[in-house]
Amino acid sequence: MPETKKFLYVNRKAPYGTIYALEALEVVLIGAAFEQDVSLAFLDDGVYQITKGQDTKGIGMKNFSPTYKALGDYDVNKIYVEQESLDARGLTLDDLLPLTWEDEDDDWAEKDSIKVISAAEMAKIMEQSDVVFSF
Amino acid sequence: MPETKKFLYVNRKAPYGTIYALEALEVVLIGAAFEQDVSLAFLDDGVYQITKGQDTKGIGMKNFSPTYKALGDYDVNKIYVEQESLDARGLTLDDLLPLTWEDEDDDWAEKDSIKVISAAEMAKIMEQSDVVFSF
Amino acid sequence: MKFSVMISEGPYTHQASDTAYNFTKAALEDGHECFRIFFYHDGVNNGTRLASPPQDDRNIINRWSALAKEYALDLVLCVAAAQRRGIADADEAKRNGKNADNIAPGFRISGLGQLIEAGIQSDRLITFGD
Amino acid sequence: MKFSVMISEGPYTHQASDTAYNFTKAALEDGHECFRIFFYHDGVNNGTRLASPPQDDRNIINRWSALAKEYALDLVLCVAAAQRRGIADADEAKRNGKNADNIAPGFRISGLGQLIEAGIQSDRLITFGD
Amino acid sequence: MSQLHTVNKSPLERNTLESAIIHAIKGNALLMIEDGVYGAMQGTHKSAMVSDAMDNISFYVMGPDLKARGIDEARIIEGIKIVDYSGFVALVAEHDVTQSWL
Amino acid sequence: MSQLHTVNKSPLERNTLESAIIHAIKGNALLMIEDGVYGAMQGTHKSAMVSDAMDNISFYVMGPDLKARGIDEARIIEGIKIVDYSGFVALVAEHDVTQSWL
Repeated sequence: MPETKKFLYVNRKAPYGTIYALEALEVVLIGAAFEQDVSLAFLDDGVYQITKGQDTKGIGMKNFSPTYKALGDYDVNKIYVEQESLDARGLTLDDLLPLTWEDEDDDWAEKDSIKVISAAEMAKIMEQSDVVFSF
Repeated sequence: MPETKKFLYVNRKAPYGTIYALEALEVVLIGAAFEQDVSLAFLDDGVYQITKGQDTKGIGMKNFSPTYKALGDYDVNKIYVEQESLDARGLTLDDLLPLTWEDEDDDWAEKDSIKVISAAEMAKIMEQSDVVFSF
Repeated sequence: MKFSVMISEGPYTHQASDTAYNFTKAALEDGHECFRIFFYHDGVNNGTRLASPPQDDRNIINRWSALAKEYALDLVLCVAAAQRRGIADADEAKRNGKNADNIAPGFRISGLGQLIEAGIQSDRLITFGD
Repeated sequence: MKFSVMISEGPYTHQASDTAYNFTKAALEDGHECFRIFFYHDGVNNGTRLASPPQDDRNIINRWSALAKEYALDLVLCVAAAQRRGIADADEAKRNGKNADNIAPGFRISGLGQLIEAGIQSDRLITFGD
Repeated sequence: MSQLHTVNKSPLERNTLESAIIHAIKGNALLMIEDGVYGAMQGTHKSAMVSDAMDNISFYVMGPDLKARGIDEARIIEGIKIVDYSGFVALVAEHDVTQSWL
Repeated sequence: MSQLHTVNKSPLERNTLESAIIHAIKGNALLMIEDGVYGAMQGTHKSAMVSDAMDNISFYVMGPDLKARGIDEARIIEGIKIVDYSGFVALVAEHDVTQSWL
């Protein structure tokens, strides 16, 4: 195995209308077992994936949004959400799921996984990645 | 069989990147045998379907643009192209295939099938249709 | 009122088949008639019996087959689209020299004329796609 | 240089599989190595042997099988995506109680870990989709 | 003749909502379904486009799709009516022709 | 690190070209493929967006996709380089990471 790589999962599509969000999440969960340096990016319509209050009973599909809350348990805790994408959609951090993780090195303190960043910062994170998975 | 219906085929997607343009054309050809009142609408990226000079050898796909020229022989001769869609793409009528038909009632005179119309006129044609096929 | 439905995308990847199903079920329950459901483009992939979706998810193909049985629906897969994408019934498989078929119960394969006929015979035609 | 490719769309409907093929062929001809081609989402539909496209069109599935044979390529269909969409090999068919399979020569079905591994082991990973 | 337009994509990603609005005639109806329901939200970069069109077009949005996406009814642009699948069927029946903006 | 962005959709239909441009850093490359090649044309409503970004980004476009769509090289925005599949492979090899804007 080579040294650890920086994996970036880029999520740009809304949930339910297409399956890309769900199947991207399935990759992230499997990928968590491989001990790479994992980050998730939510931008453009991808920010809709992690909004609160999803209830899919009426459309007969499975609500997979609770699974995002389990990401912290898989040591997936670098979740970048783009400010400009939220703004364009009339959303704020309060509209998003409270995604957290427990920091082993800080007496298991619960910390926020989501970092809201600018498009310019997002661009840097993209460029500093070794592998970009696009869905 | 009920009386003749006004069929409108709406083409809004570019060719080759997806198959919708080609498979829409296949419906039009089959539909021509049913003696309905047929019109084709090309708007948004759909105007790219009927541009001149397509040569698909380099991408290994079939060039189906010559088939549009055969539409006149199938009595499909009401082809509406939206001016605003051409303008937004830097295109003019000169960039489009010369689609024609021969008018049986006018000593087989060759006439243009394409009518370039405004978005407002396109809206009226849509509303006056009995059946709209969307691709 | 007599409806027909065209479905242009395959199961699971796009919501089109789900919305078409929920729409058709509601129409039938409200007393409307369904002349035909026509599967075109990737829509033909709704007609495979080889899918095994996760247990906790809906089974889109079985759902169509069951609705077809309950209401005697005419579920038609376009033959040209099905050939491109690898959906075959026993006849098609034989004709094309294939050693297996994969069509699901309640579906049949036929030509594009069936779509045109649906447009002519139905009071309303509605398309669900990408 | 060692490449891997992810293909997210099925054959014919989107150009993704065509572009991926032309890209992969050029890379191999230019002397690069291909670690793996991973088919995800509707991409698994590239792995059916039941397709019969028109004679005057390219055969996307056979083209992949032939390229795999020529260059010993590893063509992997994601098992979860394949189950949803009805692509099965003999083992999968048996396991899921199906009476037929439809996988094409040169393809194999495996887990998502194969994609992650491709990301780790390859110098470059490139995705073709919608 | 009266026409129903359906839009199933987010207006922040694709041009279909805009194109449907441009091609709707006074008195037409427009129903947002699937990812199209994001077009019904207040405060987005596309909300004004919808509000401005309300003089001419009657807007509807699929309730089950809103709920699935966690969009509270309070966030919907005023004047857009929420329907269920049965309401969708009724809209199709009430209008002479339905056009799907794909 | 250097990054290659690929865009495969028409900028008149989707937001991917715009989003890719916004997220490209000075010195990055952007390759238009498939329906993305319409973004390389002069005189469209999106041409200025591309021209304005050329100080920061090196633009490339797939020749075989241009030809397929009947786009003459003379219609391409000045400064965009035309490549074939082998050139595409070279671009991927030359850049540390490739991001597909889907």
